[in-house]
Amino acid sequence: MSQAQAAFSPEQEDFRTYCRQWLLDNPVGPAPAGMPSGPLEITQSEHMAHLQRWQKKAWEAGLIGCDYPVEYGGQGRQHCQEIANEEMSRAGFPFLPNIVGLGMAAPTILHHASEELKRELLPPIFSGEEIWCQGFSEPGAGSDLANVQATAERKGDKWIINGHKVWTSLAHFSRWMILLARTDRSDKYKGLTYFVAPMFADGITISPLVKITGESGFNEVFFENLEIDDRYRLDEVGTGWQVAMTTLLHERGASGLRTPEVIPQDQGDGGTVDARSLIELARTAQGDGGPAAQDPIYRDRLMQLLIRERAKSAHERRAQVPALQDHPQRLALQNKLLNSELVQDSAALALDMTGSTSTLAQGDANAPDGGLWPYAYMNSFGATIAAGTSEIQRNILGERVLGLPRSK
Amino acid sequence: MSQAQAAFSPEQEDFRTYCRQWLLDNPVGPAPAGMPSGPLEITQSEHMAHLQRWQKKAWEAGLIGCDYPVEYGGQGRQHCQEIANEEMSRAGFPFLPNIVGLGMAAPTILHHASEELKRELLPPIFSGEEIWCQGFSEPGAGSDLANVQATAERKGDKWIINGHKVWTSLAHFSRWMILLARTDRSDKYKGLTYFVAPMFADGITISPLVKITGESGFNEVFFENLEIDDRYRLDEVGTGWQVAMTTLLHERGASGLRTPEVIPQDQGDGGTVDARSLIELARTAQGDGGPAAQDPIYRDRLMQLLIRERAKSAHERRAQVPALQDHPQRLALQNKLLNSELVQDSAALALDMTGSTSTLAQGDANAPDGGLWPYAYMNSFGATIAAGTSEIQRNILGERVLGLPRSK
Amino acid sequence: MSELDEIGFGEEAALLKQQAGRLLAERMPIDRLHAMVAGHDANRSGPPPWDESLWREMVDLGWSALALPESAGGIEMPLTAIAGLMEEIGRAALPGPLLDTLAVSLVLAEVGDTAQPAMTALAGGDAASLAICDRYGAWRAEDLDVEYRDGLLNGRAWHVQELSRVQHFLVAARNGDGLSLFWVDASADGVQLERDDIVDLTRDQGRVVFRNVVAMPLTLQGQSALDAAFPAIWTLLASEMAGASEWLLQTTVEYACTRQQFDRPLGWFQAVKHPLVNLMIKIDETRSLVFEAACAMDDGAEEARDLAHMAKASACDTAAFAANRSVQLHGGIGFTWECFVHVYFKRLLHGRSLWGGAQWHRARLAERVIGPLAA
Amino acid sequence: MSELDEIGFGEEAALLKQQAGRLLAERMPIDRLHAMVAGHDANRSGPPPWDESLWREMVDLGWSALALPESAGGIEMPLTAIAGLMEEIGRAALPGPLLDTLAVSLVLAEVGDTAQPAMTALAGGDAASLAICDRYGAWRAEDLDVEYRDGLLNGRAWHVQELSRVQHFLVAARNGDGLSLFWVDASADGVQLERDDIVDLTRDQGRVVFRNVVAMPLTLQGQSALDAAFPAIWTLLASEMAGASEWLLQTTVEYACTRQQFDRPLGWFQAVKHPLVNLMIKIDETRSLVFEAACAMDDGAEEARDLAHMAKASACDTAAFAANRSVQLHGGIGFTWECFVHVYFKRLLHGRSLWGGAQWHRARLAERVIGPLAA
Repeated sequence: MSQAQAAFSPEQEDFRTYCRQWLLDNPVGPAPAGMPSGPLEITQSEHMAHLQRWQKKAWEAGLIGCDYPVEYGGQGRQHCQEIANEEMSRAGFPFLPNIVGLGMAAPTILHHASEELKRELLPPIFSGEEIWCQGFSEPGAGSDLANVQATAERKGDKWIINGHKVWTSLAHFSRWMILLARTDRSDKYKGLTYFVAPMFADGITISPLVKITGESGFNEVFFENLEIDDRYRLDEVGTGWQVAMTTLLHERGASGLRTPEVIPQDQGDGGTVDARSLIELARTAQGDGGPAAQDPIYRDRLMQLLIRERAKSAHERRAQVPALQDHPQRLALQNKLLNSELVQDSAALALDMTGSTSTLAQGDANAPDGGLWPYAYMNSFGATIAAGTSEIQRNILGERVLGLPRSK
Repeated sequence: MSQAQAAFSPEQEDFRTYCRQWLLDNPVGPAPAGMPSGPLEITQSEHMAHLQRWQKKAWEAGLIGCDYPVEYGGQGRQHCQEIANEEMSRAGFPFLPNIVGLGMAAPTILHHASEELKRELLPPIFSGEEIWCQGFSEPGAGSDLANVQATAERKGDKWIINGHKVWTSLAHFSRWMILLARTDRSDKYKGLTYFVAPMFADGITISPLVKITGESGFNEVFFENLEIDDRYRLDEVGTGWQVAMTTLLHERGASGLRTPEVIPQDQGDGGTVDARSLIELARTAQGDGGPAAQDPIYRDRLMQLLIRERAKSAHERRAQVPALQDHPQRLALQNKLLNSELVQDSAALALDMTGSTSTLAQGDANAPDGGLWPYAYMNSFGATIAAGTSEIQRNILGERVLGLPRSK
Repeated sequence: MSELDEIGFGEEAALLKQQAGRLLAERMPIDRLHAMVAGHDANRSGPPPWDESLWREMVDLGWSALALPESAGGIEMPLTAIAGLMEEIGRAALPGPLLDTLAVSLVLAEVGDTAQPAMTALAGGDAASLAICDRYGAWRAEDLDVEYRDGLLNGRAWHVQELSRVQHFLVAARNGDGLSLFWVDASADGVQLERDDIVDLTRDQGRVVFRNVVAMPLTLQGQSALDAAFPAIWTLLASEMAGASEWLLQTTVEYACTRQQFDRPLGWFQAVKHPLVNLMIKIDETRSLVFEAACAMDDGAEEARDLAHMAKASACDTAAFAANRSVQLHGGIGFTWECFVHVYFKRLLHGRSLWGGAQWHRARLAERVIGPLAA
Repeated sequence: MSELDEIGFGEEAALLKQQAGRLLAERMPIDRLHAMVAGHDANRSGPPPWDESLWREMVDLGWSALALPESAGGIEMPLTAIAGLMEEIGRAALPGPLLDTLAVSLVLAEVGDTAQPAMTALAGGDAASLAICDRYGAWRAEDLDVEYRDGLLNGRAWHVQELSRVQHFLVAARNGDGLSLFWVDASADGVQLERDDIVDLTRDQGRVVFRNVVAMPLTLQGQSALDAAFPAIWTLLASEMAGASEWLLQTTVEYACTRQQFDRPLGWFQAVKHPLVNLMIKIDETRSLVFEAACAMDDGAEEARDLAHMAKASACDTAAFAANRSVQLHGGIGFTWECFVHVYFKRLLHGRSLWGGAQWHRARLAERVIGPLAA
């Protein structure tokens, strides 16, 4: 038994046994054709419906949201979500479509919403019945998130929302949005307030944006006098920036509360962007002069990526040993940057290794791994740009962890 | 005949023939033992004297300063210095010790000094009889050069200098210093004035600094009430910053007036930091498992450096074709950055290739190429730091060539 | 053959480059190009769109005959001048078979007399493309899928550029132990075109299938004709890629000067400024090597082949860096079709793998400079 | 053997690391170390200086016996704990034979009964070093300069660390077709020490020359004993290098927070901030791999050897980057002995090439993970 497993509590071990059994008893049937590779790539209702069905089943079985209190749709467990995640991932369970709801909205609601809202909004997030999207970014507010210009004007017990949000993944499937809006022009940071906005109300126009890949996947959302109730405000007026920080902390995976998620496993079919898939690819891929796996330069580059990948998973164990760290957030805050750049660099290596065949698109019969790699490379920029670009991540790490002076 | 040579004028061709003949007629005899690899590494008077003798001979023959007017010790030629440089380099002529005088002081004096000073100071620069040093940097004025705190206070026809300069190469051999001093505290840039300071006067203390290599090579210079005549001021009071820009323009090799210099040629003895030497090194160097020249990874890295090096020399031809450039300074301003980083990366590669033997110091009988490489690597930081760090060079390129907003 | 000036890039070359820059900016500005190619990407049926009338105009200007010998009715400009033109083609990301027709001309010029009819067709304004690669994009005799036997070609040529935009193919086929070259009309009996579905929106790539196609070898020494012509071809492609990379640089610089974040233009931040400078440095490396290589070829200098490997290796690395950083530094908008960066991004990734990637060219260079790898 | 806690790094390990950090900060702060080693560098005669009394104290604390089996009078701490200690040694750039004595212990533990006398010597407080390398730093039987024949050792062992600071050498010699290991006293007849003149100011490296030295093999299976012990040795060295890299990071961060240029602290500039962050990321990569590798070894996990290759490869790259950037970001002062960065710079460059560089370790890892390279 490895030490990593020995570190789990008896409750966790029991829960793992339960999860494993449930997953055995509930095998996932065949999926509709053309399933996307992740939640942000969902474009067809049929795919969404399939994934929502399975999320609901897993929630009913207690595998999703299990570390949340019972009254909010959880199970009141401790540190069990990571177990459920591991088991679902291992079992090849379908990925959970409600990614914004689970990873961003739920923890924010838990920390900042009224008791009434928690009881109302959290259970359908876990069950997957209500899909969520995020309304932070705007044309003029990307890295400079606090520059949000969408306004919320108070009118009695209501707020009137006007403005323009962009890069809104899943907007067309969503029932709710977490929304950052300006309630005061006189102060950049203290002039923001955080709401949850019903996407089913009048005054909302959703218009798809084409991604670099040519696929549509996210949207622009225009608000024109959308009226929302004051009860949909989270925390106080003017505290939107602080509330948004809670959201981002969880999005970047830097919090203690684990997000329910299924990591697609490499099933030897080259469907995942990881070192193992790359090594498999290298056994057949070639530009000129034999497979990449027999080329010392590619072997070296493959090992460089494998080492980065393995170090990233090794961080998890070391993060639990205070004596082996200099700063409590030092590893956690690297998470997003490491993941996103590793995927980008891995896909880039795959393009190099596949040479001329890297020109072939998804759908071309001769494309290596079905054309995964050029699309993985293009999509990788989503992760190095969204939720704080890699440049912003480096500012954060330099300032919060190393204590260097703020660049802005 | 290659096109590059076809671009020379008849005067240049005649001059080349003359140089070549003179160099044939005046073979350089054996040098004293332990000669350093460049002017900034000279520590012993015997070496300096040897080099000064040869500089003087070449000047008398008209090979040094030849593009300067006759009345300042030159020959009044046009674009002939590059010919002399090429021929001296090719002939293996000793390097010119008066590097600061030739490369920085002379052009600055030419552009900014009085007629009287030009006639007085320039000839002994070219002859090498008077060695120069540079007094710009201070403990608090490195990259932020304009932050100079050494003061010059006017007292009648004199100036009283007080302050502390650092990284002053050749100070202990120098008769003159180009000196940037503060004459006005109220304006950072307009408060600077440029002088030439006699190093033989009272009020100067020179104290050696130990370089990273363990060698002494440059110095701290302390001024305590040094009195200098107002005639040693260049240009107007308060224009020191502009005058210093002339100096730096020439130091960075970005001006049209070619500095007299001898580039040490690779004589197949591995004495130079260039791709050819690296390739020779690779034929014998090994960590484990055969010479680096038979290792595909090292071959690839060697070719990457060779390509950078060859591109750098190819810049010279393209720089002469306006139709193939987008900005007149775009190539010239890259010069210092390209050179210094190429040397650093080349030395680093040599350390990798030589594996365990890279631990051996200069003087160890088993050190590859006599221990050149670890010292070349350490010394390379001189070039990536001095005369505007690589970071500052990138600011300059981004701002002046690409037109990006100023970072400071 | 026009006279070379002293430095290798004369007035005629400068005028050609200027003319090309003006024509393309006017006739195929990026918004027009984007509208044209974006429409196709949605359904991907039929050949990818291009502006054939602009191509005819370029042919009338003589561009497609620039690399043909004067003796064959061509213009025989110095390679430096043609490389200058290709830089402008790259800057415009222009779809069309110019590079390929030039490449075919360069090979034909090495073939000799038997190539005369083919050269006459090109001098008359036809377009052609190389059909020489195996499924991995290489062109060694032993790996080719196309075989010549008993007067007939059979097999499949892969990674053929501008598939449906050309009238002729220069085909490489195994012939006994060697590699022979053939001139085949796109409309000949037994020739079938299979289109690849590719990422690049500006090119038209596919396979040419030969089924008992009647053909006569242009030359039995196909490998040496290709070897002799490829340095010039790599140089032209490298120049095209440098031009496209320069467009990305300038476009990203412009965005960085206008886009404000944290009350500053993006380009004020060193995290944006320094990568852009690094990109400029890489582009200049490629451009100088392209010019030096072209000069060396015009001079017949021995170093020409080394320099061509350097130019293409450099172009590949520059292209990869340009594509990567220009999307990243554009931020969210760079990830969408709201800006045009993606067109160049895809075009450069394609060019990078065409006729040898960076690593392949460096390995060839190493063989020449260091010596062969011991087996 | 002490009990492992659940996660692999127990209270005892934490205390050891803390104790070491405190002791070294007090007894060998960098200004003291610098004064000590700087004096030597001026003339380079005699052995490089170190603090032998501090070493005796470390021996008394049991540190040199941490990797010895309890059965041999050792302490047999988990490797995770020893790696934690080595991180502190690296942070202090401490001269002395701790790493080498631990390395010898690890090999001896693989040898078996015949190693008992040697282990007893170490348990008694003696220091030892590996004398196993050829002139290129490798240790394959066929390349070794030292040969064993007729009961006598002859030849030269290269790159022996801590040459004059140890009482014993663990010697590898060719013995017929194989590699045998020997235990030789530094003072034995026929043993001669030749000091290297090295760049690193904190180590004492040289060659051990054997002239008809009477010896008996500890084991004929020397290669497999070395193979079995090296993963742990690489891990300890990697940990030491991570500690030294961390010192450079923290020191450079501190400088960047205080040094002002353009009326801002240096660290305000992204051109300074981002490289420091990149360095932190690389250090963390090394540290996590070190810990994971040590855990795997303590567990006897199959992945241990892979992880050790990863840890040392990572440590080498981290060290190179740390050394380079900390000098550069210190600017002028970093280029002098006015600050202490150069001591770590040199120590890290040395460690980088010791017992396999990054590329070598990745090639070994590739053989295990991908499979061997076809000949």
